[in-house]
Amino acid sequence: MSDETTRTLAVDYLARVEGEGALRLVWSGDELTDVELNIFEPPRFFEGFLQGRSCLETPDITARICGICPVAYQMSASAAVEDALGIALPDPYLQLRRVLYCGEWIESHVLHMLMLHTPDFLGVDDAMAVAREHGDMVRAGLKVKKAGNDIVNVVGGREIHPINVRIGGFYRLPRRSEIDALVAQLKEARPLAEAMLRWMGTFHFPELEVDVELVALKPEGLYPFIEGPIASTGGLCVPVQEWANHFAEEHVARTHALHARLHGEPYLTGPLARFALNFDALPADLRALSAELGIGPGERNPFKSLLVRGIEVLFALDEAVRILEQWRAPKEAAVPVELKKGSGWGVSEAPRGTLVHHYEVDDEGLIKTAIIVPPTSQNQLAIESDLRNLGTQLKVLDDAAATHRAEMAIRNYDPCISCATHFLRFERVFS
Amino acid sequence: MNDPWVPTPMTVREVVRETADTVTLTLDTSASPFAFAPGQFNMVYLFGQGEVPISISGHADRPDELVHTIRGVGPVTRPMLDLVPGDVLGIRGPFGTAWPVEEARGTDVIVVAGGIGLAPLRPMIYHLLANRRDYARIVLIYGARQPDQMLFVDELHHWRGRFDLTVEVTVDQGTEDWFGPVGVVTRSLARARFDADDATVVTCGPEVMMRFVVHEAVRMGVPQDRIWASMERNMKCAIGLCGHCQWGPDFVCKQGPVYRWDHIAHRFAEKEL
Amino acid sequence: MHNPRTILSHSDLGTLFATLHAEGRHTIGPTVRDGAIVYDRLIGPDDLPTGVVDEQAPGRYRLRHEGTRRFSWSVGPQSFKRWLHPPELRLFRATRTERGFAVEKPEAPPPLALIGARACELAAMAIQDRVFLGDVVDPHYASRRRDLFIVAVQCDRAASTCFCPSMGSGPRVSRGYDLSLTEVVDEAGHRFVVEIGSEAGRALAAKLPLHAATTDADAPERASAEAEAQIARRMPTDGLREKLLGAVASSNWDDVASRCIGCANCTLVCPTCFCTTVDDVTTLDGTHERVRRWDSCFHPDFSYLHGAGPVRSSVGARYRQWLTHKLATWHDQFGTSGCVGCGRCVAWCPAGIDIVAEAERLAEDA
Amino acid sequence: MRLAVHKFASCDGCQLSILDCEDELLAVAGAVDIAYFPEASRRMEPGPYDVSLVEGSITTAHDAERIQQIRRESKVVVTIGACATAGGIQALRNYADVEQFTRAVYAKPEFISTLETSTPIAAHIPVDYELRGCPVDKRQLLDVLVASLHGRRPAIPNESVCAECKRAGHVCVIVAHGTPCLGPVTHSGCGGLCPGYHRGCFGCFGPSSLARMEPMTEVWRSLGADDKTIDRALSTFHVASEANAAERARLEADDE
Ligand SMILES: Cc1cc2nc3c(=O)[nH]c(=O)nc-3n(C[C@H](O)[C@H](O)[C@H](O)COP(=O)(O)OP(=O)(O)OC[C@H]3O[C@@H](n4cnc5c(N)ncnc54)[C@H](O)[C@@H]3O)c2cc1C
Ligand code: SF4
Ligand code: SF4
Ligand code: SF4
Repeated sequence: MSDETTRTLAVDYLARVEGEGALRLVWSGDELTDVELNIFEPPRFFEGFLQGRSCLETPDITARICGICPVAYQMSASAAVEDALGIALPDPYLQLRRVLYCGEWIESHVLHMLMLHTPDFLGVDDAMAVAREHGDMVRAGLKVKKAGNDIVNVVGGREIHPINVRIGGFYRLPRRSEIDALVAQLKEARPLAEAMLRWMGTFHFPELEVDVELVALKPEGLYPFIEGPIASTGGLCVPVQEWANHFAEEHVARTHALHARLHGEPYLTGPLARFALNFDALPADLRALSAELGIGPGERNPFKSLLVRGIEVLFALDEAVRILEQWRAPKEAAVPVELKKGSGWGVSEAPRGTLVHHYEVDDEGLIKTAIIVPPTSQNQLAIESDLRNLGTQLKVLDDAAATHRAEMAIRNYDPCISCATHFLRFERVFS
Repeated sequence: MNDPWVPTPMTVREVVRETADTVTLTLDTSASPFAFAPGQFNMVYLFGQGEVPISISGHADRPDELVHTIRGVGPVTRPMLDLVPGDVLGIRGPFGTAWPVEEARGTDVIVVAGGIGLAPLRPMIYHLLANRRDYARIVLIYGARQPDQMLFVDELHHWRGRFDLTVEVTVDQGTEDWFGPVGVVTRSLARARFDADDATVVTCGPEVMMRFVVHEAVRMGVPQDRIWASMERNMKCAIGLCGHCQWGPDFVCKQGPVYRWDHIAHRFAEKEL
Repeated sequence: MHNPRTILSHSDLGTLFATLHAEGRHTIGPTVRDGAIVYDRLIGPDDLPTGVVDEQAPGRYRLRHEGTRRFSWSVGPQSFKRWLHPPELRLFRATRTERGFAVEKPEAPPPLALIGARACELAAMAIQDRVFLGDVVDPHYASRRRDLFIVAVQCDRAASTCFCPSMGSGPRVSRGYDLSLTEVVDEAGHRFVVEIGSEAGRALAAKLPLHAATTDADAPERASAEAEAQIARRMPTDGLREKLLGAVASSNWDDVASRCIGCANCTLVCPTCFCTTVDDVTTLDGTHERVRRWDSCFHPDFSYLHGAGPVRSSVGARYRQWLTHKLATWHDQFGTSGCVGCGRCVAWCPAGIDIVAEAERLAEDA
Repeated sequence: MRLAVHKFASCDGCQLSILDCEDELLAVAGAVDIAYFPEASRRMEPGPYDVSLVEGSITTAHDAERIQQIRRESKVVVTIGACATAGGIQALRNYADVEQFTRAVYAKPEFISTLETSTPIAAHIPVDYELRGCPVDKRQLLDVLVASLHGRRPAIPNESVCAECKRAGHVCVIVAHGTPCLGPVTHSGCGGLCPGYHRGCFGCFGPSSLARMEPMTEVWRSLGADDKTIDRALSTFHVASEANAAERARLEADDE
């Protein structure tokens, strides 16, 4: 312990998260007085330089906000632009976008579960160390991850920053032979994913309870990817176009990023929220498996988001197969797009939570204003709140264990700092 | 079918460090004798690294060994500096044209080399000395950038001691312990005594050097068809299939590297050909 | 060779494929993909283009639907080169042994049948034969070429980019094939006049349901005449080699360089360009592979020399290499022009630079 | 071989490419000592390193110092991706007023160390190899690792995307579809991805050294692209590379 009265825990560089962040916890005596998740990743000003660009460029440009979930950016961006231009995409295109999204969920979730989060539960540094003890599981997980990546490869062209998403549809539709090979690969990955999840179900999960409202998309009878409306455990249910009436981004002086609040309060998005709000939309076998693993719509322990991600991986594998097996290619790869003045909202479920895009475009289709609200900035307050709730647990641990536990709590959210720092307004703090 | 793309493994028997960046490797070819003509080159393959054209620098009448002198300049040649006896290189060859040992019979032979260019000329010198009576005066002019970059120092020393051979060694930049001439090879050439209209000039070195050497030789009265130069071009195959070494109508790997000057004088003058 | 012409009816095309397949061959031929006619592995006649014609101009190529013919188009972006001289090929694989290495050569490819080769394709193959089967035989080309079966097609239509007559390479298919087809569509039906060009062709023909050609017997000549009549483009071949070699210092090279992107497309689509480079790759386990792949004299590293950089560093010099090699120095190397007048380099140059126009201007210059 | 992976301003995509080598990852981890790779491991060992992969561009004063330190600690520095090799899309700020981008009130101005520019790593330190791409091609990335392991020169051919398209058998989208494409002036590495998906290349591997921009602009104009469109095409992930900047300046001068 560093001091009689003050104890500070600091992690200068958070490992196994995407991007650069730091953590600082300060106790005065028994009281946890300061919880700071510092994001020192430099800002990249995306919203700034989107102004004046063609709205048709948004899938390519905004993808570069984040290399972990580029599909999410492409999906929310194209939905927002299509909303602005008054384009209603026919079903086959929407279905194919769902498939693409399945790929990203699988890839991103397995990356997080296996390579970023599992080491915490096993008390080792990284996935390579996990592989030493549990080589079979890691190899199985990598196969599943690859299956996810290959969906994005085939439908999107490449796994990071796909090139095939376009306002109005796609550039090229997948060929039947490509689809068949993919389906076979997904089916092969399915039992591996289940085995991995069951193994993770045996981990020890520390106690913790999320005490903020949960927010996710909640379409009728469908586990959500790109379908609205936005709902919350507090009863909110509004179309995305009304986002600004209920949510607000604010600059909080003490911390260093924009925080989004729902009706003035912190809230949480992501797997736990999706699961809570859409449990009924999951197929029966996955509901049963959830019960076996001891999780259900009432689950609020963020450490168990690991298991929820596992359920979502299985869902995404099955969903991609289901769609691809009955998918019939439309005649053209995209619907016609006409540039005109407008304003539009797009929202989708990134692996880490809801991702909101809003654009105003002029009559040449050039962007006048852009607002992008990524999940990590929405979740930052909730993460800090978790850390505060962990306070008593941490107090009794020694520095190393406490630091580790706190890091682990942050990694529960798979925070994506690259996403969080696209902001226009930003500042940097050295901890 | 014998595959001309596939190298034959050969074992390094001896390694001599010539300078800081140059080694001479002797490969053992006693199992299958290796015949070549002075001036020819091989494609030398270093496992896992790549393959480069390298002239043969040993005796043409010793088929049980194959000698290469290699300057380490890039990713393939630099690791070759670290080879030790027992290591294995892949060899394809020999390729290309040879120095005019027959045509030069009975004439004065002036050998002008710059830098690593002495390596491909050494088999020629060996031949001249082994058949000394077939040739009239023999002059070797060798220029190196600095004294410590000189190849085959002992051998040069030995040759210099012979009465039947004139050796002129010059450096671009002298050092304190250098007592020899300082200056470009053309100056040594201009000073050399030989019978210009019955001489054969052979030269190998950087293109600019060869340009000046030929210019000087012609000025001194050597006929253009008695001057020979060795060219360097990018080569990936050495069998006329990859196209890289094209120089006008020629594949330097086949019609070259050794050329008679009157055949290439006009081409040599063209830029970026 | 006694060469009676016979007829294969359109509905029997499948038998042609089946017969070739029965010999263990892969059938490679034209098919429509991504808005162009490309050569690919074909399962059967359904994969062939149907009722598709092309329109070509410098830097432009479009397909259009018309009629029901299978072969009424001119050459597309690819040539059969990619099947005989593949764009990427493993030369060998080497594994480390105790002190040295052991070499393992690639497997021989399956025998191929090329379907739909036109006169210029055959001429280009004959040129590559000289390159790869000359004093040094490239075993990779040889193994693909040796067992090749060629079903040629008589052109009955030419693109605006074609200039085979001035290169003496077409449009009439006259040699270098096993079977040749001339497509005829009229009130009497859809059929092909078959000519036999080799013993292998005769043997195969014996297995096909052919019947005697009567009125159609001169269809091949008529088709070629029709195609030839459409060809206006002419390469000024008279004394061209000497003229181009004399124009080494012409300012026209700079002029064309100002329009040339330097992208290498002309060389990469040309059916006779043969240049390659090698990549040395090692896998994690230390196995080494030497991979040969198409290269181009337009790439700066093509002429890279240690210490000096590229010999041909300017685009003008690189363009000059391409054009003089094709039309002039090729004669010195292989006793023939390197151009067969297929027009691919004209159509597939994104900047629409036209080898014929450039050659004309340079020839005038000389 | 001790490997380090460092991050500067970027999206993480290029370093993620390492974790995306699912088939090879464990073998790589077995062959290479991954000493510093925060995105993947809590184990963060200090230098020296044999090979440092550097992702991202320099946008803060602190980062400008950090990269010097990395150079000192690393035998070989390989920059990976458009941000590290060319400044990335965030280099758009180099052509705008950063004040305008950052029109916010800062609580602690002394900490606001965002530079006015986003610059490539090579503008700060000597770099041994550059891997282009937004993101890098994972086969090339793997080859750099394997090549370093075996002391071989990585196979990073210097060609245009056209060469890759032609070898892959893709149909040229300019000629056959009239689609504007930057492939002819873009560095190879992606395998001709976009044309293979029927779209024009938008230059995510940046201009190749054989790029001749003027005739490329003429081709785009002939396909109906206006100068604003061309300007935008030249100002994405490689906005700060010399060839693009020069051509944009030329277009602007033409306008006046
Ligand atoms: C006929 C002939 C005989 C020769 N004889 C000898 C001899 O006896 N002794 C001797 O020492 N040398 C000799 N050389 C020269 C020798 O072949 C070269 O020094 C050697 O090829 C260098 O290869 P490298 O791979 O080590 O380095 P580099 O030449 O630096 O690079 C290897 C290859 O990488 C490619 N490359 C492309 N762009 C670049 C770039 N920007 N930077 C680096 N590489 C690039 C080139 O294709 C190059 O061939 C001879 C050359 C020829 C043609
Ligand atoms: S040079 Fe042009 S026209 Fe001649 S064969 Fe080659 S691609 Fe065809
Ligand atoms: S034109 Fe160029 S690429 Fe084609 S064969 Fe000649 S040198 Fe090779
Ligand atoms: S084609 Fe161009 S934009 Fe597309 S991936 Fe390749 S380099 Fe990037």
